[in-house]
Amino acid sequence: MTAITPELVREHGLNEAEYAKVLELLGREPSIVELGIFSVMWSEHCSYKSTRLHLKKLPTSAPWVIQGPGENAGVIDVGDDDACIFKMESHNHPSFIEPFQGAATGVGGIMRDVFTMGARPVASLNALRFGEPDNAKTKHLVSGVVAGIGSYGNCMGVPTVGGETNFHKSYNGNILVNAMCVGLAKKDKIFYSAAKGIGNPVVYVGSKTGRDGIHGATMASAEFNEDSEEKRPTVQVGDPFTEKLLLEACLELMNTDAIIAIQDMGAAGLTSSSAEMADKGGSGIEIDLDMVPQRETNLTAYEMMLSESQERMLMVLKPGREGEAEAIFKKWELDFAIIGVTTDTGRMVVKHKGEIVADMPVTALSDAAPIYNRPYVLRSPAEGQPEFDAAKPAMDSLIKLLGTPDLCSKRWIWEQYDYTVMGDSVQQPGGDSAVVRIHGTQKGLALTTDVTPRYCYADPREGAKQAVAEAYRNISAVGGTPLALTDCLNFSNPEKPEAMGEIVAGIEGMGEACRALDFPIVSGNCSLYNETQGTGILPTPALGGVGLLKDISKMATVAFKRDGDAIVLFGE
Amino acid sequence: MKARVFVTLKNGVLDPQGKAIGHALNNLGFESVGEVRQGKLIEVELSETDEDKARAELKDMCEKLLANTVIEKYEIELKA
Amino acid sequence: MKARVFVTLKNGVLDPQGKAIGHALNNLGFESVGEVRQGKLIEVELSETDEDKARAELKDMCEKLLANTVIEKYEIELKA
Amino acid sequence: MKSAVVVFPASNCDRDAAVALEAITGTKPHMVWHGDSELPEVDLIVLPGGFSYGDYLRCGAMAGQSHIMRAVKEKAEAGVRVLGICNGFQVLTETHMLPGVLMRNAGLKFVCRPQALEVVESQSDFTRNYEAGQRVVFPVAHGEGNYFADDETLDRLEGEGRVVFKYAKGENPNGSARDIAGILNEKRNVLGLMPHPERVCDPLLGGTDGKALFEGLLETLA
Ligand SMILES: Nc1ncnc2c1ncn2[C@@H]1O[C@H](COP(=O)(O)OP(=O)(O)O)[C@@H](O)[C@H]1O
Repeated sequence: MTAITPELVREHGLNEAEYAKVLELLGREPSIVELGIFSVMWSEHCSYKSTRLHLKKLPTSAPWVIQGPGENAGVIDVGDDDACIFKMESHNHPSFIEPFQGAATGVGGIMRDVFTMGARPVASLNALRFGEPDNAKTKHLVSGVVAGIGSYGNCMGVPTVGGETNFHKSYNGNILVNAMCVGLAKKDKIFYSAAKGIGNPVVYVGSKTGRDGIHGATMASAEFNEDSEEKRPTVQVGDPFTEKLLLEACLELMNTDAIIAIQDMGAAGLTSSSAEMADKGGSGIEIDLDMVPQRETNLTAYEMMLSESQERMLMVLKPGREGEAEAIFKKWELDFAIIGVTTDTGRMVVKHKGEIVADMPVTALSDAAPIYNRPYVLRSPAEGQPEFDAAKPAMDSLIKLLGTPDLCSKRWIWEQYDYTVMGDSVQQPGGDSAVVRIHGTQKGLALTTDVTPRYCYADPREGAKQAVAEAYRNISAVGGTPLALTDCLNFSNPEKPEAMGEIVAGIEGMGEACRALDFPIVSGNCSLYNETQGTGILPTPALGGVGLLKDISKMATVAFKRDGDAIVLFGE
Repeated sequence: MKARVFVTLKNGVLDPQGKAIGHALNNLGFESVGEVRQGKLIEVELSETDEDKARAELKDMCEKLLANTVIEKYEIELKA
Repeated sequence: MKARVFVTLKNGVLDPQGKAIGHALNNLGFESVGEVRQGKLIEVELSETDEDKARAELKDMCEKLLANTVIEKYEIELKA
Repeated sequence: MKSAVVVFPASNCDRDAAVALEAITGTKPHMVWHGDSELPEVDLIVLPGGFSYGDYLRCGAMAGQSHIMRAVKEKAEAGVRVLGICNGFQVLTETHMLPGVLMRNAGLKFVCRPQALEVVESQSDFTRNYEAGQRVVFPVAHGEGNYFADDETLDRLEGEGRVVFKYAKGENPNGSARDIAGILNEKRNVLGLMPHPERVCDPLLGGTDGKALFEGLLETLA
């Protein structure tokens, strides 16, 4: 038994009050595995402890919203039997350390979120923020990130149809890589993650588990690591080939009615997927780690529960349907293992080598997770002078503007992405929104990502409103009806009142604009602590918007069509 | 002087390429094949003639460019 | 038994990747770097214990899959 | 005209090819799994684009070893038309059904763009509905389309009228030898090309220049 010292607790990111709560919930000292589980489930990333209170201020419903935030992705009704499933997610830190693999696995993760709900991914977008172009690292980061996104998306055969790219010194040491995936499913064929029922088999599919990306505490890691000569990497290598097989196998199984619940293993893989599925199903879950397919020898229970190996899924099947499901995964040459069962105990029980290594109430990981109302100060809009001089000839300013990295052509980026695969990209990169035809129909989805961090820096509230409005306009400009948004809230350290103020103002501003436009937020994620050496990034609440064109033959594009056509400017 | 630099994934890091190659070799009937790992082989011609200096320089190249030591390790082999 | 297979481009076949690496190294200030070529290193674990048999098998793997002999050559290194 | 589209693990233009074939020929193609060892009786076999086996090791290398490719080879020898697009072209060179290899793009980057081509040769079942010298635009989307063969092979290909498509002068996207975009085998029943004709069969997708290829096949094989 590993002794749980205060130091170990701190290294797991739990403060004193949080650890006291753990002791109270368990009624005893946790095992090291349990400590690891609490550590990830109560992390900012999984629990949204700094933002949960404020996220409630966002509008999330509308008559066309089928599923708002809370599932793997949001779902909206796009007419007839069609549902559109989409989400955006950040992969900032890994992409800074290893731009190619970090960005690639970011794309892989968001695609799993979408196809785990039964959708075939039909489009990807990416919102990127880099440091100054002449910063020594920027070039390497840009080319690595773009190549990584391309490599994963292209191999998956999902067109990458749009995005945005900005450069600013505040991202020199902390780039932002936000990937959005959009999928389509039939309305009556949407899959959720609630592990309902008792005695149903819990099934693991996809790749084997290895020692990938186990953050946790350095000390605990050292103790549990066999080969200490190599520091354990915290960046995963993506395997788009396996993910493509996983996509096809999942969709094939979803054509049957064998699945009760399904969830991808994202951050904190087995831990968060099993805990969240049990929580949503109001059930308990028991898993036996000896059954988990393993890539390496001597994996400990701690490592298996915290591993972030990619390209894995957890499902609950109807009893008796295991054989049918297994045959499909075998055909696609993927691992398939029954690793547990749903129970009525309301507890999450983890066994390893015949011993119980964790046994805790499921609600301890969800409802009981900490929520903070962190102190914040709302600052007044930044003072400053515009850089351009109105007295100068307009042409000079225009030429200067066109030469800025934010406004220059992004063709160099999108030409590295296959934006024509799947044969439905009816409006390709370069316009206000991308338009992807709903396969086999005359309908199209208008897709865009937007936020202008400079505005958000000048005034977090107005900047966030502007981002919502811009997404709305970009969709309208191609002839789409704006329907819903996903978001990726990239901010700095919530423990600093100034930064927390940016978060609060940003969320409130977004909420206000969304309500005014009837443009709800149906999914999203928060990425906090984006700072280097005490300096935060510009507040960057990135938005991904989805709209519908009922008839793509009426689509508008940016290109001027004919000599002699009138040019009209409208709006204020 | 000529050098060979081998850049491979660290132990424990998933190697999708190696995995797929191993699979394919098994399917081709090479049953004695176990784990396969794929890495890079970089051959470098150096005008430097001092072996120690060359080795130090190559190490520097690996750290700066040839390998990303977050996930990769490297090995240097010199031939006179 | 463990084997290393080196797959490299034949002489005369252009290697843009190697060239790009060489360029990047020069730009980083490694002036003594001349030509750079990039190839593949494939590490194979074999249950075969007879060295001659293993070598023959590896040769077969190279011809069938590991190298495309139109542009690539290969070299096999065995470690007991 | 009956056709088949072979599906390898991580093929991803199989649907695109099937949609184009059905739209033009009026018949749904058979989708054939890579692990099968037999092909249905068809007039045309399509090896679609994608990243078979993740493009690991070398593009098309592992797909080239699949069961179904033995059957494809036999059919090709018996005269059945075979069309390899993008990854399909790579598979055809890896199985030596077409000479040469497709190497990494000279620019080292994946490139996706509408690409101007010159139809060099209209004397084939695949290009009979084009005119020699005609300029067409097909999208390219590949990371390894840089065609390479020794000079002797290149001379032979050109001399025998087997270079069917070339990238338009000055617009070579990948460093391909002699701007080669697509070639025929000796018997002229197997075509491999990097650009995607199946992605330009619908006016909404930026053109219909690819239609003539499938229509030509339909006229030959109907
Ligand atoms: N990272 C990226 N990935 C894909 N497409 C991008 C990316 N960055 C920019 N684009 C595309 O380039 C075009 C111009 O982008 P942007 O300058 O943001 O346009 P706008 O200012 O009109 O919104 C858009 O079509 C956009 O989708």
